[in-house]
Amino acid sequence: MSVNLKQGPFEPLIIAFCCNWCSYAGGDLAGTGRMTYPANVRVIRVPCSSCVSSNFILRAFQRGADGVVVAGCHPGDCHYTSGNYFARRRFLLLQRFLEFLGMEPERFQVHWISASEGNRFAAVMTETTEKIRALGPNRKLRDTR
Amino acid sequence: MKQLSERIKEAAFGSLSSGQVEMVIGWQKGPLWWQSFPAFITDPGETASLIWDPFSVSNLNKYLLNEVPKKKIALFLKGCDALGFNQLLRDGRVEREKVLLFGIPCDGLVDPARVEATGLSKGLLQVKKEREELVFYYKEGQRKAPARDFYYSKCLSCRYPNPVTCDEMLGEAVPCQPLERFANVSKLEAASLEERFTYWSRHFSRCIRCFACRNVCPACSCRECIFDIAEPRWLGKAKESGETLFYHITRAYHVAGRCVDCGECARICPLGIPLAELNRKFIKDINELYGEYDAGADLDKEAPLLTFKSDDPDVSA
Amino acid sequence: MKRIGVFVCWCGTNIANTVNIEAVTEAAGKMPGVVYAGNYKYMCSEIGQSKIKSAIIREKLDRFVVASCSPRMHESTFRKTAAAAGLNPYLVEIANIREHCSWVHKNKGEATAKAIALIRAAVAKAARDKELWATQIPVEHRALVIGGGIGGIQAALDIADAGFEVDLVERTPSIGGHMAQLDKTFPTLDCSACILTPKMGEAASHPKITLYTYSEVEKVDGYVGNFEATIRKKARSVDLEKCTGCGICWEKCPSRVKSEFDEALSMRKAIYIPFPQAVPNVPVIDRASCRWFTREKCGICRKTCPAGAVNFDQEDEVLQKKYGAIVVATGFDVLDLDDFGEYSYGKHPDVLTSLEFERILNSSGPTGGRLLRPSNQSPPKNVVFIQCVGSRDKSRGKPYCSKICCMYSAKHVILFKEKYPEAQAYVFYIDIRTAGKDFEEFHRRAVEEYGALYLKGSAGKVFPDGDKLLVKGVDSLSGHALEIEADMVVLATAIKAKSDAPQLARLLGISTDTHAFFMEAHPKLRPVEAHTAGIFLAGACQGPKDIPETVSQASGAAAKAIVLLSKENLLSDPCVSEVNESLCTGCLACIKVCPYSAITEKTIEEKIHGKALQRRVAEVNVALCQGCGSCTVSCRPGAVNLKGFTNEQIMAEVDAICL
Amino acid sequence: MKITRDNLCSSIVKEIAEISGENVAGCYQCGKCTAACPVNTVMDILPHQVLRFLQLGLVEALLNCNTIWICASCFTCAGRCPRGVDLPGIMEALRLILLRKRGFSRIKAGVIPRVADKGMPEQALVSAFRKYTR
Repeated sequence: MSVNLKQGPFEPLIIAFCCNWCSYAGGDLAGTGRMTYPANVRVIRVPCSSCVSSNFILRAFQRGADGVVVAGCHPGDCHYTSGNYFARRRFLLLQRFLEFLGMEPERFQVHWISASEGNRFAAVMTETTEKIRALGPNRKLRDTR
Repeated sequence: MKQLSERIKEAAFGSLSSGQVEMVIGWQKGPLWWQSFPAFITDPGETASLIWDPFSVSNLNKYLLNEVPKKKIALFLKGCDALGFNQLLRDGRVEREKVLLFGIPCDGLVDPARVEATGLSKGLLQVKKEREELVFYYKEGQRKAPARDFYYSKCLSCRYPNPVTCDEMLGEAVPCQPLERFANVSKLEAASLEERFTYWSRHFSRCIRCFACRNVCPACSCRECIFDIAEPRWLGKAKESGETLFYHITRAYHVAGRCVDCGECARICPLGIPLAELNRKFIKDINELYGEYDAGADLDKEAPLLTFKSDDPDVSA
Repeated sequence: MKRIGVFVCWCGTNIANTVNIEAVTEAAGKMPGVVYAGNYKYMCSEIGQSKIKSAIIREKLDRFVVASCSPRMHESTFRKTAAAAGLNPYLVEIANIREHCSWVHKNKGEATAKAIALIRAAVAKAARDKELWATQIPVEHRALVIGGGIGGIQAALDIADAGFEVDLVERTPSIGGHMAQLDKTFPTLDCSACILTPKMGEAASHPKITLYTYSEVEKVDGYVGNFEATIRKKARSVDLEKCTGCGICWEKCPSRVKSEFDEALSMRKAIYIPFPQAVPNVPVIDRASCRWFTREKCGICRKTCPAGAVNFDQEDEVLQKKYGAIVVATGFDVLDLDDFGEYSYGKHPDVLTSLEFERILNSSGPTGGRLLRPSNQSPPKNVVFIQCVGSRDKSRGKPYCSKICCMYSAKHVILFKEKYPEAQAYVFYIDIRTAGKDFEEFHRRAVEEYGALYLKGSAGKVFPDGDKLLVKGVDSLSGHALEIEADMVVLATAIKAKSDAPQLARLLGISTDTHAFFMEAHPKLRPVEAHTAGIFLAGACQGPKDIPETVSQASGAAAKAIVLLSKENLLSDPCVSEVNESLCTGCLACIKVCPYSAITEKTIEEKIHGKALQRRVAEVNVALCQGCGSCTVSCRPGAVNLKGFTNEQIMAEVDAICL
Repeated sequence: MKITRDNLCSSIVKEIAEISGENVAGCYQCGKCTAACPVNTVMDILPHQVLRFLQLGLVEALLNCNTIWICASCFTCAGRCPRGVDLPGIMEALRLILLRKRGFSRIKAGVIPRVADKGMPEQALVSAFRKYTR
């Protein structure tokens, strides 16, 4: 939580859950191609977007994340054939539900980024960071302890 | 009503005395006018104490989880309970052949709070239903009022007043006149983000995390609930708005696509948090995004979160 | 208490320039459970690894974190390091502070802070790592090759020559693919059929190869070493065993349909072999156009067949077979030119695609090899070749280079000029790409020896002008807009992925790139493997390719398949799901989301209050599970957990990374 | 502009090929000739364009340009051409065609300064004769 508590202008903390086969590899490609994006983004590697539980997303918000991104293979391209199709349903419902509770929809985003889309990875992370920066800190779901 | 009570007694007596079941779960009258408690009867001689009245709201399904593995049980199901039973069945939590189901058509049950609100509760001894009216009995006499005025809101929007499943139906089917069940969800959806947040924070801030909403829910039937598990400790113990929100989001999310919309969560909540609206938001979204699905009723359809179509609506912004 | 070691890699200057190594090492040393933190210039080097090994022994480390490049790069390296030092290889975590940190951030302070957070998460995860053990899974010593073009044939031959059974599945009635359609091949001008047909024959007669022509793969289950494929042998309506290929049936058949093999430039019969050298040389009845099947009349083929081979009652046959490896060699399609109205393709018979032109040049083609204008059967004097039709066109076609057009257009020029030395060839090109052995020389021959006029630029419009075609183009070198009167126009049409490639990819569980070509596991280092273990790629299904490249890739894929098939057992990845039976409620939602049918139901017995009771729970087949973790999310109480990525671990990572 | 087979193989194109002994098809238009030419700044058609015009059969423009007269026959272009095209020979051929049409008129050898006599390519001298007869 130190990110938000330190002095100076607000710097959002973005947690990105990336599937190993597409999006994490896309992140690697962004690195290989030296495409810069804000250091606010921190990636957690998971095998598949379907392996990301809402529990982890909510937990990240509770622990101080200002935005959470889940990134997986494009629908139809899942390394595990169908994982992201399930994930797509799970996350669309979660997204709409969070909005229903009054959370800014921008805070939880899902993106499909393939292993060849390093530039897209960087662009998505940059854009997300800027959006969240504009929104300000997440106060709605975070623990106050 | 009376007739139905008699039939319940007969059914219970018959199934117990014939040895068909070892236990009957039904309702018994408590000491106060609004009290109708679950009753667990193993002696045919005690079946006379079973009742059916406008307060027999408790869903008896979940008692099966503790009782069924040991013996065969007879159970009384209202329309909403039958949906819940089907969900338990789908979740593999009950074995159909170990349960004898008596169906009870039910056009609605009385919310004691509504009786209180009208002031009719003062000196009230007993409430009975006669056709479309409630009869309130006092020392000094009786008063009548239209029954529907006192029904639980969940009953007013009930779409399955007649059980969708049972072994024997007791009583005649009742007509179904549900109010629009998504009215409140739609109203909230139309509100601004901040209004919604204020609305829910106000409600959630009162939550004491008693877990009654979970305990009563026929879709919440895990052997050990995620909220109780110590390692990993998913839900902290502290009174903390983030934790409360985690609880409510996760509870509703876990029953998404499985909630039968019986409304028990909201009814049971001691603090009056409109929990059913959370479930209905999911139901409404699922219906809109993936096609109509009625958990507990659509037995031939796959649960919406356990299937997909390749052309489902996208989630990526 | 855990004894965790953290090893920070400088990666030369790749990490050290942007991340303050000393600060990171110091911070790592203070993380919970960390008893040692060190750094070195190249952790993956021999010296770096021996530093890790000696630290494991010296500091009694029971697990460690390497902060270095992507785990996709060196996770396996450091796991081996762990094993060499006597640690279970799954007690290693990687913090990616290069690709995900030093290479993408410029501010040293920010990058250092982020590197520390990433290491903190890896340390938290490592603290919850458990020893995992790979299990042995047996290998089925048979390969499936999908696609019977030159790539599939070559792969099948190589695998079969290594002594393994191969099933070669081809969708059309004959193997041969696009190469069978070609007249000559660049840059040597060998006759395509002359070099292909011996290979086709060899494949057909090879004792280890079984051909399934007119067949399709419908379903593939299983995993590396143990695939199970469902193959549908479509009803040929002709008995493969009885037929002698005498040809009486198709001579007599009264139904005429456009020949797919001749690119619709000629007619074939309803009972037909696609081309004279077809393998097997057994006809097939195209039921959609056969009079017997459409009107229940005729039956001439059955009546005339001297071998009694025609069988109208034949039904599709569905086979299920097990394979250890799969080679995908499904080839390519030619771009549809509907969006390219400016070339008058489809409106004027003298405007052809290159593949159609190829058929016209071919002596077994619709004209018997006589190159005449389709409109009036007269010899063409001026032929305009237009390259990059749909290639390198990101608005209406494909943004990539189709790679083979420069060369085959040069070939077409030469073949045309060989037939008509006095005629003139014009070639519109954007760039000439002749990277390949003897390719540039071949192209220059077309220009210098055969006098083709190469015009740098494209043609903007082709339209009929009297009995000719007027081509409006540009020569951007001289800056002149040009008009050329042509007798024929040949369009070097882009090649594209098979239109059903995405479906096949889904069926196989492999991925496709943005253009629906199958994705290789690594563009440089693993170019013949798909991402899914045990599946290999050959030929143009992976990207535009010419024949020599396709053959090389096919042999490469075959070699990879042989490596796999020659093993008795494979070690399975131990990062699979497991069920905590005491938590499992038995709802079996996990079964529904599992893409590998790896979860089944089982009944367990347990004692409750002294009474034995049965209940159902989920069970994971570790050989089938591929470790996606979808089941873990479907499980509400968290009874299913993915080893190596447990709920506890991911949660700990979240907690640590947010600190 | 219409391009026809007749233009491409017109008699004058053939004549140029005959005089110069060069196959202009050998040129792939890399432009090195122009890049190397010391007098390209004052030419109206650049050296590589001369070849391109010939490839396209556009001889008329070449016969009317100043380039062929400005060309000093220094052979830098030919020396650097990756395709071995003798562009000075082609320039010479073009000049020759014009001169032949116009009739002979040589410069007198005595007019040539002595210094030019040493180390100068013969063809440069020859072309100088041609040029100064205009």
